[in-house]
Amino acid sequence: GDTGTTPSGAGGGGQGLPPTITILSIRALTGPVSFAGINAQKGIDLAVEQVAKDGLLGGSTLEIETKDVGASTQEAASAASQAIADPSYAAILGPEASAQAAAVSPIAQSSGMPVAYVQAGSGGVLVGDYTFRVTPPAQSYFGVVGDHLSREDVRTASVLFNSGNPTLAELGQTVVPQLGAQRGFRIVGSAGVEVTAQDFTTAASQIAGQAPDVAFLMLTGPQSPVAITQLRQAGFTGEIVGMSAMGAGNLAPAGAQAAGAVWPSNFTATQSAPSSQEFVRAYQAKYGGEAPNNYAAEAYDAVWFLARGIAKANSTDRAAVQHGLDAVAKDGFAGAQGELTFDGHDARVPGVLVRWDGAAEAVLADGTS
Amino acid sequence: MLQIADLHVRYATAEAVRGVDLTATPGRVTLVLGANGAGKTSTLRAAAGLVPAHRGTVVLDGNDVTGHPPHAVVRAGMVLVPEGRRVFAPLTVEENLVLGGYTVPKARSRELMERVFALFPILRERRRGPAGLLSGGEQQMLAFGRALMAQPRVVLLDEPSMGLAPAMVASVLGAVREMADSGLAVLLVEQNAEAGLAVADEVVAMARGEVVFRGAADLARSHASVLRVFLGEAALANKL
Amino acid sequence: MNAWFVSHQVLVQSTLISLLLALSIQVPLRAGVFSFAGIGSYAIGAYAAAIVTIRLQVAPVFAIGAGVVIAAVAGYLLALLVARLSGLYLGMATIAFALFLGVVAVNGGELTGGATGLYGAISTLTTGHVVAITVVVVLLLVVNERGAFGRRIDAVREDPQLAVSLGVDVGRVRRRVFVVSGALGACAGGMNSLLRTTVSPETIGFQLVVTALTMIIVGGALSWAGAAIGAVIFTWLPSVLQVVGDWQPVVYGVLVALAAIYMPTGLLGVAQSAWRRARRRPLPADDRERPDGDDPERALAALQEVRP
Amino acid sequence: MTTAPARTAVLTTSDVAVHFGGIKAVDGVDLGIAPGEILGILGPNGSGKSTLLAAVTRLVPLTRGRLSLDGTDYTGSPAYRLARRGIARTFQTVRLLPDLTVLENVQLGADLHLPRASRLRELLRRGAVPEVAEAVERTGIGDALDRRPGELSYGTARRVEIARALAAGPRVLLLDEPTAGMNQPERREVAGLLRRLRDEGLAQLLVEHDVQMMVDTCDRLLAMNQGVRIAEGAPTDVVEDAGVQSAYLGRPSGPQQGGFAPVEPQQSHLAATREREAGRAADR
Amino acid sequence: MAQDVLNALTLGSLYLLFALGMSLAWGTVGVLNFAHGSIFMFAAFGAHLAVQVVPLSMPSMIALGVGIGAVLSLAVQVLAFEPIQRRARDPHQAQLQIIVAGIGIAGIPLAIAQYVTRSVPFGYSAGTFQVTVHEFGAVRVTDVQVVILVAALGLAALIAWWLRAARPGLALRAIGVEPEVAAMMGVDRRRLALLTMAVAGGLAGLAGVLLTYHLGSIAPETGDAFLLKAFAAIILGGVGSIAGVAIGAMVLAGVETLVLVTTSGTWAPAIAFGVLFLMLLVRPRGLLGRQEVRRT
Ligand SMILES: Nc1ncnc2c1ncn2[C@@H]1O[C@H](COP(=O)(O)OP(=O)(O)OP(=O)(O)O)[C@@H](O)[C@H]1O
Ligand SMILES: Nc1ncnc2c1ncn2[C@@H]1O[C@H](COP(=O)(O)OP(=O)(O)OP(=O)(O)O)[C@@H](O)[C@H]1O
Ligand SMILES: [Mg+2]
Ligand SMILES: [Mg+2]
Repeated sequence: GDTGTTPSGAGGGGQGLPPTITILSIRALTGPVSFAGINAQKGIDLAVEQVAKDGLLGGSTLEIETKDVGASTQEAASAASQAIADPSYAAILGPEASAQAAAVSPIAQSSGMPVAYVQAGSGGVLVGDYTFRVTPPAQSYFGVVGDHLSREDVRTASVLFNSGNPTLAELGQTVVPQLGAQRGFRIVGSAGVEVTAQDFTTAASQIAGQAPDVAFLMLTGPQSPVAITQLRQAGFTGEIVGMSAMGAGNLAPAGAQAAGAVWPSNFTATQSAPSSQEFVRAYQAKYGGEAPNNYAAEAYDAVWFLARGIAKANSTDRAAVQHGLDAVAKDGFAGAQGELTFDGHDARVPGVLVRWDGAAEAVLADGTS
Repeated sequence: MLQIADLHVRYATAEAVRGVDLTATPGRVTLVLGANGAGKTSTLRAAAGLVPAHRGTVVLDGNDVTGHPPHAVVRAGMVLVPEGRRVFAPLTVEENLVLGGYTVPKARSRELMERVFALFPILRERRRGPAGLLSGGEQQMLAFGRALMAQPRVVLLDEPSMGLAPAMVASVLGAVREMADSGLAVLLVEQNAEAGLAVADEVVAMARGEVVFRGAADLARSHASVLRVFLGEAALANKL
Repeated sequence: MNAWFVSHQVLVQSTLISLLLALSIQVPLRAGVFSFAGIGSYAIGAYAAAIVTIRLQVAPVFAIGAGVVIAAVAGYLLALLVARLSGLYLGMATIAFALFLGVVAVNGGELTGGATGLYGAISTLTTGHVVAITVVVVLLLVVNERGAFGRRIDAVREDPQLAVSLGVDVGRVRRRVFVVSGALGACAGGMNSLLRTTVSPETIGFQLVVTALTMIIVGGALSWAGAAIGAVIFTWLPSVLQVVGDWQPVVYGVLVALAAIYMPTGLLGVAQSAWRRARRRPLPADDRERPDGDDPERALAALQEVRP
Repeated sequence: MTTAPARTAVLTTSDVAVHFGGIKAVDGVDLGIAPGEILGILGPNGSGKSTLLAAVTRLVPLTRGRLSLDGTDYTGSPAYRLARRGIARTFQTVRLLPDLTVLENVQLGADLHLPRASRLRELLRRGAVPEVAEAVERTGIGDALDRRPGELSYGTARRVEIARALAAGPRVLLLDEPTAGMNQPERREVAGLLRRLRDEGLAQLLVEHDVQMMVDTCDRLLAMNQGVRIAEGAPTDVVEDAGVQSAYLGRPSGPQQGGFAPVEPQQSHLAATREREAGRAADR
Repeated sequence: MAQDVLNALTLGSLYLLFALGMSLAWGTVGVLNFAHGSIFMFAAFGAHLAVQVVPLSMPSMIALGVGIGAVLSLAVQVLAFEPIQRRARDPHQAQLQIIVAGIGIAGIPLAIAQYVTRSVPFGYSAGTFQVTVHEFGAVRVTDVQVVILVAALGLAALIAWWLRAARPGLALRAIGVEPEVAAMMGVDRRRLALLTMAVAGGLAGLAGVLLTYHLGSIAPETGDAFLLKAFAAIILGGVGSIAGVAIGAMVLAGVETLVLVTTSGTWAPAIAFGVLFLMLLVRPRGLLGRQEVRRT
C-alpha cells in the first residue's frame, strides 16, 4: 500500500534532525518469551539515556516507543504496519521471535522502513537492504567451542536438539556435525525433541549409554537445566556443551548439578572487551548491581546502531536512515557485545565461551583476547 | 404429610400454576387430573424443589421445605417419579435402583431391591444391562421401582402408568394403593383417569394452573361432569 | 484508502482470515461434528500457497486454490476414515491429524523449509481480494444456515437418528462438512501465507485450535455471525488491552472466562434473545386450544360450582 | 387370522427378526398394511413393538427377514431413503429439537419434499408450506408455534411430534404410542384424527396400550409377545383371543412376566377397574 | 532395555498422575477442565515460592502442592463451572462452555507465574530434599521416580475402586448423565462435585510437585504441554474409565519412548499422534470407553 513516505533510493542526508526522533520497539514483554523482552527493554532504556548524554544526535532526543505484542505474529506485523503508516517513526526495533520477525520484514522492506532486529536468528528475516540484525547468529561464533574441544582432546560427541526451533535445529543438525568434521570428533548419537518437550529421561539414558566425551544440548532456556540434571542422573560424566540459551540465569535451578557446562555466547557480563565492560559498569550502576545478560546487551547495541545510523544520515527520512545504517554496518563499532562487525546486514562478534560453575557464569575463553 | 399452599409457578413466558392448594395425607392417594398443560407437572416439580415456587409454601411433615434443593427434599422424605421416565441410560438397571436407594442404609436397600424385582421380574432379568436399552414400558417400571427404593413418606407420581401395558398398569397402580395402605402419602398425577380413580381416595382437578374441583374419589366417580371431562362420553354412558 | 485503514490493514486482514479459520471449525460444529481438521487444512493451505507461489510464481488464485483443493480432498478422505467417531473422540483424532501435519512441516526438508519454514512468498493478493472471498463464503453459509437447509443441519447435530428418519443422509452431511471445513481452513491458511509472505511450523499448532474455539464460543457457536463477532473481538482485543500493560494476559483470560460463563449462547445469542424478548407478545398462561370436541373449559367452569 | 393381501399392501414385512445378543426382541414377524388401513400392534412391555418399528424404518439392522414397500424390496436400502419414499414415524420418546421453535420442528418434517428451488424460495419469503399449516391445524398446536419444546407440557410435545410426521405428507405413518400422556378426551381427538387420515388413504401402523382406543380406531390388530405374533385379525377377535388375554390383558404367564404380587389376576383392564372399585366399596 | 522400560513407566506415570484428576472430573461431573494444567503448574509454583522462604521437606512440599491444587480447583468450580452447569440445558451443552471458560482461566495463573518468574524455570533446590540415584545393575532409578510410580498406580487403583464400589462413586457417574434426576434421588450434587474437583485439583498439585522434583525445574508453560498429552491419554483409554486412562497414559509414554530409542526422535510426536489416530479408528470410543447407549 501507499505509505506516505517514498523509499527513494536517492538518499541524501542533511535535512537536519527534528527535535524528537521516534522509533517503534516491537517487544514481547508478556508471555513465554517475556524474559528476552524484559531484559532487552532494560538495555534499550540504558542506551537511550546514554545516547542523550553523548550528544550524538545534537539537540534531538531519541524516543523509543514500546509495543508489547506477546507471542502473536499478527500483532507484530500489525504494529509494524501501523508504524510504517505513521511518518513520525524513523525506524523499527524489531521483535525477537523469528516468526514475528519474518512477518515484519517483508512489510518493512516493501515500504522502505529500516528495521534493526535482535535475536530473530532464522532465515527469512534479512530480506533486503532495509533489514539489519544486531545479534550474530550462533554458528558464526561457534568456533570458540571448537577450540575448546580440541584442547580437551574430544573424540566422540552426542547431540540432543530441539527440532522445532529453527536456530536450535540448525545448530544440532548442521553446525555441530560440521564442527565435528573440522575438529575431528565423531558424532555417536543425535536425537531431536519436540519444541515443548519436558522430560528428557529417555534421551538422557540414551546418551549415557553412548558414553560420548561430550554431549551437545541445543535446547531452549527452560529445557536446558532439566536435560543437564537428567543427564547427570542417568550417569553421564562427560563434558556438556550448550548454547547461549543456557545463559541469563537459566541454569540456576540445576545449581551444582550443572557445574561445568559450557556454551558459546555473543555476550557475557565478564567478557574482557573494554566496550563490554563499560556497558556492564553503566548497566550495574543503573540497575542496582544486577549483571546484564545477552538480551540486554544486544538491544543496547541495536539502539546505538540505529542512533549512529540516524546521526550519520542527519535526517529521519527512512531512505536516508537506511543509508546511514548501511554505512555504520560497513565500519562496525564497539558495543556491549564487543567489537561488532557486519557481514552484509548481519552482525558478527568474536564470541566467548562461558562456563557455569554451579552458581555463576564465568568466561572460559574470550574471543576478544 | 404434604401440604402445598397457594403455590404459584412462573416461567419466563407463562404462569403455569396459580395458587394451588394440595394436601397429601398418609394412607391416602390423592389423584390429580387435568388436561395437557394444566400445570400438574409444574406443581409436582415445584413441590420437589426442581423449579422455584414463585409464591406459596410446601410443607412436609410440618417442616417448610419451600426453596430447599431437591436432594434435601428427598432426605426429608419426599420422592418424585418424574414425567417421561428419565432413567440413567448408561448405568445398569441395578445401579439405577441402587441410586434410587441412595439415602437408605445399604442392607435395607438390598431388601428393597428384592421387592422391586418381585414386582417387576423383567428388571431382575435385565439388572446387569444398561437401563437405556430397556423398552419404554420397562424403563417406566424402573423409574417407579427407583422411587420405591427411597422408602419415602410422601411420594409424588407423575404419570407412572404412561407407556405401560394394561396388566402392568394394574400392577403399578396396585402397588400405589399398597404404598398408601402401608401409610405413605401419595400424590398421583394420572392421565388414565379411570385407572387412577380406581385407586384414589381423593381427586383434585386442575385447569389453567388452578384447582377447579376437589372432592372424594367416590364423588368424582359419580359426578357426570368430571367423568365427561376426564374419561369421555363413553365412560359416562357406561356409568349412567 | 484513508490513513486509518492503511495502518490497520494487517488487523483487518487478520480478522477476515481468523473468521474463515473459525468458520472451518464452526461449520462442522454446527452439524454436531467435533472436528478440528480445519486447523490441519489451514496448515495445508498455508504451505501449499507458499510452495506454489515461491516455486511457480503463479497468481494467488491458483496458489490458494491448490491448497483448497488438496485440503478439500484430504477432508473427504478423513471423513471416510473417521466416520465411526463422534464427540471429543473425533475432536482428538482431528487434533492428532492437525498436529501430525505440523510435525510433517518441521521434517519436510527443502519442500517445507523445516523448522524455519518458508519465506518470500510474494504475490499480488490484496485486502480487496480477501474481503471479496470472505463475503462470498459468508453468503454461501448464510443460505445454509437458514430455512430448510439450516433446520436439517440442526437435526443432524441434535439428533442424528431423528434426522435420518426425516430423510437426511447424515453420512453425506458429515462428509460435506469435512470438505467445506477443509476448503475454508485452507483458504484462510493460503491467504495468511501470501499476505505475510511467510509460513513457519510455529504458527500452526494447538494454539490455533484454542483461538478458533474461543472465537466461536464467545461469539456464538450456531451461526456464522457468532464466528464473525468472535473473530473481530479476538483480533482487536490485544491492541485494546495494550492499555493494561503487563496485566494484558490476565485481563484477557478473565474476559474469556466471563464470556463463557455468563453468555451460554455467545454474544450473538445474547443479542438475539434480547431481540426476541423485545418482540415477543406476552402469552396467556394457558396454551391450550382444541380443534374440536367438547370444550373442557366450559365443562370445568360448571365444575366450579361443586368446588368445596 | 389373515395377513392383508399382498396385492394391496403398501408396506410388508416377512419373517423380520431383530436380535440383540441373546435378546430376541423381534423374532419373525410378518405383516402388511394397505392404504387406508390402520393396523394396530398390541403387546406387553418389551414384546418388541418399538423394535419392530425401528426395523421397518431401518434404524436397527435386521437379523433376518425382508421388508418391502410398494412391492419393491428395501431391506438393504439406507434409512434416510425411506422418508423420501413416503414413510414417516413418531417415536415412543418425544424427540424434538430443543433450539428450534415448534413451528420449525414441524417444518422439519416437510423440508424433505421441498424441491431445491422452493427451499430457496422459502429462504427468501420465510413462509411455511401448506402441508405444515395443515399439520399444525389438525393437531391443534397453533397456539404454541413460537414456543420452544422445553416450554411445552408433555401432551403438547407429543402433538408436535405427530404434526412433524404429518408434515412430511407420508403414505405410510408409523406411530409409537402417540397418545401417551394424554387423557381420554384428548386421546379420542387424536384417534379421530387418525381415522380421518385413514379415510384419506393413509396407511398407518399404530402402537398403543389403550385397548379401548385400539379397538375403536384400528381396522386390524396384531398382538405380539416376546417378539412373535400371537394373534392377528379383527380388533374384537384379537382382544378376545385367549392367548392375548393371558399374555397382555390378564395375568401374564410367560417366563418374562408373572408374580405381580400386589395385584390380583384380572380379566381386562376395564374389568380390573370395576373389580377394584367394588372391592373398595366393600371395604368401607 | 530395562532402563527404557523403566523410563517409559515413569513418563507414563507422570502423564497418569496429571490425567487422573482431569479424567475423574470429566468422566463424572462432566467438567473437562482445561485449566487443569494451569492449576498443576501453579501448585508447583506456589510450593516453589514457599520453599524460598522456609526450606521444606518433600512430604510437606507435596502436602502444600496438593492443598494449593485443591483450593484452586475448588475456586474454579465455584466461580466458573458451577454457574455454567446451572444455566445449561443439559450436561452436553455445557461442555464447550466449560472448555472455553477453562481456557480463559488457565491464562490467569500462567500469566502471573510468567510475570513473577519472567519465564525463567523454577525448582526446589532450596528445599531439604535432594534426589538420590540408586543403581541396580545397569538400571538407574531415582527415589523420585519410585514415588511417582507408586503414587500414580496406587491412586489410580484407589479411585477406580471407589468409583466402582462406593455409592458416592455411582452417584458421581449419575451426575454426569442426568444431574437433575440424580438430585431427585437425594444426591447432593453440589457437594459431590466440589469434592471431586478438590480431589482432581489435589491430584494436579501432587503431579506438579512430583514433576518438579523429577525434572529439577519446570517453566510456567509446562502445564500446557501436559494438557494435550493428558487429553490424548484420556481419549485413548476411553472417557470415564480410570483403567482406561492408565492404559492410555502408558501406551502414549511407551510409544514416545520407543520412538526416541529407535529413531532420531524428530518424528516422535508425529508417530505418537499417528498411533493415537489409528487406535481411535479401530476403537472409536477409546480402549475401555463405554459404548454409547442409544435406542429408538
Ligand atoms: N420450562 C418451561 N418454560 C415455559 N413454560 C413452561 C415450562 N414448562 C412448562 N411450561 C408451561 O406451563 C404449563 C403447564 O405445564 P405442565 O407441564 O405443568 O402441564 P401438565 O399439566 O403436566 O401437562 P401434561 O399433561 O401435558 O404433562 C404449560 O402451558 C407449559 O407450556
Ligand atoms: N438396542 C437394544 N439392545 C438390547 N436390548 C434391546 C435393545 N432394544 C430393545 N431391546 C430389548 O428388546 C425388547 C423389546 O423392546 P421394545 O422396545 O421393542 O419393546 P416394546 O414392545 O416397544 O415395549 P414397550 O411397550 O414397553 O414400549 C425389550 O426387552 C428391550 O429391553
Ligand atoms: Mg405433565
Ligand atoms: Mg415401545
